[in-house]
Amino acid sequence: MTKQKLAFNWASSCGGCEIAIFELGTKLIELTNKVEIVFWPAIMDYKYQDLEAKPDGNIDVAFMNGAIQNSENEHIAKMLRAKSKILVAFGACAYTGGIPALANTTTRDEIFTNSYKDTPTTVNPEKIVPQTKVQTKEGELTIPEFYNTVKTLDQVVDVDYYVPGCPPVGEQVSKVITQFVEGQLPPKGSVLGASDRSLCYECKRVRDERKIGKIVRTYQTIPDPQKCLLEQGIICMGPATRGGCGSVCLDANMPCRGCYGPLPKTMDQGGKMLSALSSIFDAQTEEDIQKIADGVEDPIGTFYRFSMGRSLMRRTKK
Amino acid sequence: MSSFEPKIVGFLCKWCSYAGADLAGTNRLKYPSNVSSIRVNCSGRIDPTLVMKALALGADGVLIAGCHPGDCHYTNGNIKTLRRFKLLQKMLDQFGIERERVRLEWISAAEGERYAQVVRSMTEQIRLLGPLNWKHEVEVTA
Amino acid sequence: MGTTPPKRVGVFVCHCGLNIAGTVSINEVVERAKKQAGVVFAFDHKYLCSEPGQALIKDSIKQQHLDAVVVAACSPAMHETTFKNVARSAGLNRYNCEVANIREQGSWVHDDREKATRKSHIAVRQAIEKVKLNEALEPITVPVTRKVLVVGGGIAGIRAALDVANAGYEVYLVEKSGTIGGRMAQLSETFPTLDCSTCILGPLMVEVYRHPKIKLFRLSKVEEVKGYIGNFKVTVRQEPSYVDVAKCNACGECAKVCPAEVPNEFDMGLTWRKAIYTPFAQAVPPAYVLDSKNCLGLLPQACGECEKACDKYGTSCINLDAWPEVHEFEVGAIIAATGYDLYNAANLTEYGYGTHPDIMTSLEFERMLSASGPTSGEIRCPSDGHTPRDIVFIQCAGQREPETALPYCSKICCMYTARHAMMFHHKVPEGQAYVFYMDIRAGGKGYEEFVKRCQEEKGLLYLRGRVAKVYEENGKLIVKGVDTLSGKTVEINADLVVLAVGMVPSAETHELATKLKASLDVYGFFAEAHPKLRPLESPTAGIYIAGAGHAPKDIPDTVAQASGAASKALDLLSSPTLEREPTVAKVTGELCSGCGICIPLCPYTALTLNATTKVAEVSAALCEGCGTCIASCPSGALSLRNLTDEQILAMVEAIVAS
Amino acid sequence: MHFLEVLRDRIGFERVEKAVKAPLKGLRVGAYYGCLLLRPPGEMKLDDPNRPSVMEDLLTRLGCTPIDYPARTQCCGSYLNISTLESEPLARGIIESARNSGAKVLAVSCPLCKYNLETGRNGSAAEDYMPIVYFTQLLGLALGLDPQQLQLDAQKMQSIRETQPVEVA
Repeated sequence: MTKQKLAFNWASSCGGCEIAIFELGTKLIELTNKVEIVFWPAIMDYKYQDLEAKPDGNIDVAFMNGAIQNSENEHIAKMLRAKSKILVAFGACAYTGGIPALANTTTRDEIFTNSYKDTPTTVNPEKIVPQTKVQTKEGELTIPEFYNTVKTLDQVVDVDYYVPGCPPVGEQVSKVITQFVEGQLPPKGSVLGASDRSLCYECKRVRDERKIGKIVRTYQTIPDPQKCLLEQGIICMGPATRGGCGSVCLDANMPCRGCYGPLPKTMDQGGKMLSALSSIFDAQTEEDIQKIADGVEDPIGTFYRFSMGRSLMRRTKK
Repeated sequence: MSSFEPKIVGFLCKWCSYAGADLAGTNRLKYPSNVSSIRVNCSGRIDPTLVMKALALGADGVLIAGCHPGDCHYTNGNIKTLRRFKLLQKMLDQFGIERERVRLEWISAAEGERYAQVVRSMTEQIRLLGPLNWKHEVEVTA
Repeated sequence: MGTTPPKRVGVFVCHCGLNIAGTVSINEVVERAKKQAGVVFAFDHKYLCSEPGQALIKDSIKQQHLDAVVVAACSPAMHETTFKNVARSAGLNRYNCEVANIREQGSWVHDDREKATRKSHIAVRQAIEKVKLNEALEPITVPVTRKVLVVGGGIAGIRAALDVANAGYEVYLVEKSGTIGGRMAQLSETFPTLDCSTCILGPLMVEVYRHPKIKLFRLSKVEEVKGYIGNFKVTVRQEPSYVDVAKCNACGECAKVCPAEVPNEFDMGLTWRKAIYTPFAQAVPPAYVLDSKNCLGLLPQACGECEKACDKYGTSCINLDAWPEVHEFEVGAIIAATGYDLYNAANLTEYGYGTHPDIMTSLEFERMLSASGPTSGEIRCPSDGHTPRDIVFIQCAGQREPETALPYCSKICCMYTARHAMMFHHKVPEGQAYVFYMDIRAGGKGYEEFVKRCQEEKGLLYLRGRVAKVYEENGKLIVKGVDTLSGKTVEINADLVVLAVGMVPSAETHELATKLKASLDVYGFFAEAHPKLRPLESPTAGIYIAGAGHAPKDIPDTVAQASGAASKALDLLSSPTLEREPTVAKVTGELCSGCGICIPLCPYTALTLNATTKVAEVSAALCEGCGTCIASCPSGALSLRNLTDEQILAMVEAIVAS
Repeated sequence: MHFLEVLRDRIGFERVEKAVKAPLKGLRVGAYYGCLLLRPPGEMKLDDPNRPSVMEDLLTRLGCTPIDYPARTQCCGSYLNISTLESEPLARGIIESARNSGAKVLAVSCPLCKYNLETGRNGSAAEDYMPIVYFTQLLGLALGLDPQQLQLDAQKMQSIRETQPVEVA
């Protein structure tokens, strides 16, 4: 039987998803007996030309991680889409925008000004910011265009499956890949390697009374490792986040940050969490309610840490 | 700008605010036609994501109206709305959405004039702010 | 729903004469409706609520094979039920009918024809989108416990209890004090007929006591009320009277020896009573009561004089080791008749109540008029017992005073003050009575005539105006006021000043309301479901209200409302089951992660977490369908039947898309 | 915020008392409130509009004997007074009421009251001449200031006090 052709690629990403694949460890070797990896720039020396050279639909399954933050990301996404039978948005960035999409709370100009002018470590007397085209004596040099609004993979190309997580946890990754290798696949558009229920369903912590009198931030306390973090005033995204990660953060006595993304029947992870959280504020008067609400620093960063790209509002108004 | 007619979605609780809006009608009070109401059992039914969805879909403003604190037909659904609203308001500030665009008001079944007043002021304020046009906001600045 | 073929929707637009057609272009609304996806038929009519109008809808449903209808007319508050019934009579499920409000929130509030029409179109579109997604639902039927709880043993409670009991249903009557009778028992006469209050009340009290269908819990409080209409679970805590009612022959030996003396609340503190006492002559049950708060030593038994005396001369019916009892029972309906207290006259510093014994409230004066009262019906000044010559009645004392006291009018003061003044004149013919009034409000059968009669009594002077100040100057009470008719300030040296202070909800009202989850109005009286059309019901299903706990009332109104509330309760009890709105919350188990956020939010404890499945469950019978749990559910596992997020969004789109 | 409130709520009357050097023993003072301190009650909220006690409380601390009299919260008619003299009987009534109750001096807080009551004093016989002073003047006196500084008729004040047995503080 012919080996399946797999491809891995990254867009605007930290590389964590690549590492996640290495979590397969020796399984990876066994895997290569079943599949042929035809494109994986992060690991081996592939050129985009190699990809371009391939006939359309030549790749069986392509895993793309990272968000779409510049024209290069988009270009490769489109190319990979064309060359692959199945395109998988792999990891939080590709699926929901991830950390890069928090750039949508600002603008290209602000980012440039900050990175190329204002940061104390920058020496840039001419105040040069990246230009997509520059004329040099060697000729015209171009770099990709930096987008003002970061997008998820499926906002630029058609996506077949999603694998959430920042990064997806090892055992889920191997499950997913075997799923593909063995070809037992759910309907297009499904989320793989995650539970359809929220993290609370698998959370071992004990719950007592659902109410919050005061918001506490993780650096302000050492939470009781047995008790639900919400009830200790710590914002845990668990209720609004897909399970399946094995609640690794909670085991480290840290709250869920929401990297596994929104639940199947919800429109917006952050909004849902906001509603759930505020609903159990232990306050009756406007003043008291305001006091607790004020305890929530940076709502967007808290509720959309990983899902800004897939949120209802998607960016802030500037 | 003055020709711009804001599209405002009004979520009205059926016991107080919707009845208040009806009373405005019975009293033949006049107010702008920009708010179209959706009758819900309780303002507590209104989930912040519904508000954001409305804005994302193209509404220029959203009005949530319920019974005065203490008068809620379901004892304190309106207080739960208030809790959600306070935090939502804080987040909408971050999204750059002007406070005039999303309002929570207590309007009793007896306050027809108050309903008319709220609609008048809200329509005027949003007219001055101009269209929100969120789709455009997201697409064009891409 | 995805598999089923799309609904064939019919739209019917009402002209409501010119009410709608006057500002809305009906034709345009109809034409635009026809263009909407799913709409197969649209038509208009001058009056859809009329017989022919209803017939049009009914026939069209049949002829056009409609699956759903939208009626664009007045507010759903007006005719939703009417049209839903029409739809049902034509074989549709009542939830396949939606009403678009194009009158109250359309034609009546907009002048601009074009805008009004546009908004009406939006309303119609919303209704179309909603009805397309409505699921066909049948009402939820729940069993009814055919018993009634009546809280409060005043005239309202008594009347309601008797009406229900006489109809053959069991009644639990809960009264906080040692006897039933309430305020009415304290009155000497009643206006406008001047019959003796206890003479007409007494027989009813006895009837209650003897009635086989009425279980009377006196010295009792409602501790807890669980459940919902038709199925309330009630817990009542009853303090012991320490006296065996069956044995006690009210000989009074116990009281003779009782060393503890306390102000007698029945006489508004104008007399003293013992710690073991009988509230008043006609008290029901006719037995002595020991009030444990003032007894000089129950447990550990320190005094016990009464017990000894009773064993010696009486029927040894006293048992000082009695304990409170807790009664638990189920009822289908609850009638709240908690009655009124008096506004605290001491707050009205301008009238000096509390600074001088001869400044009293009307109810204190009432006791003095009563043959069973502190002075056995003679009018005396509490200070030194002399018979007053000049007496000043101040009406609206602390009433119609939005700034400082009660903003409202207590309704009965004009009447009883007239009566008081008249009684005074009968008892002290040589005396002079002055009545300060703002307006005379004597609406009621025979009331105006009665007041006129009193005013014509000689030695009785009505002064239209407010009293600014009552103070003592060298031994005399000076009443400083103004007579707005003559425009002069008046100063009266009075022997006795009587303040007609207002009625406020009794202390128990708020407490009971919280337990019943029944809402109160701004003044703390029970709120009614509708001020005009449902004055006997609380907004909370299964709770009915009667008497002055609802608003200041005179006796006839109270009795009328009590009988009304009783018949409402009987209406509910008349069938063994009742139907409830099926538009309640529902959980999709496979989506729920049992995070439990929703559980504490439900005011009706309709949500529970199933220990084994770890997911939330809704009790359809308890759920009122407010939807606050749905908004809070972070998994989208909860939804509200026929008002789902999808439906709301479809309506939102209808608004922003137009 | 009225000076009386400062004294009562910020400084506290007991501290005022501690500062008193010359207690005004035997000085029978009728506090006159008029409208300035009390009305409209909703706005002023300084004291019970019908049964105020703030001035009496202060005067007691100064060693005076406050006299309760019915007219102490009655209107002095000041605004009538600007055009007509209708206020005179009112003012006279107030002084009468105070005198009948045994007050020897009236303490006021409002210049219009002072002016009015003084007109109300017109034509009253020398022996029942009733000084009308600001409560602050009495405060100053008690704190040991010199009557001249306080614009007070030293003799008069003294004579009033001499009518009472004065314990030396």
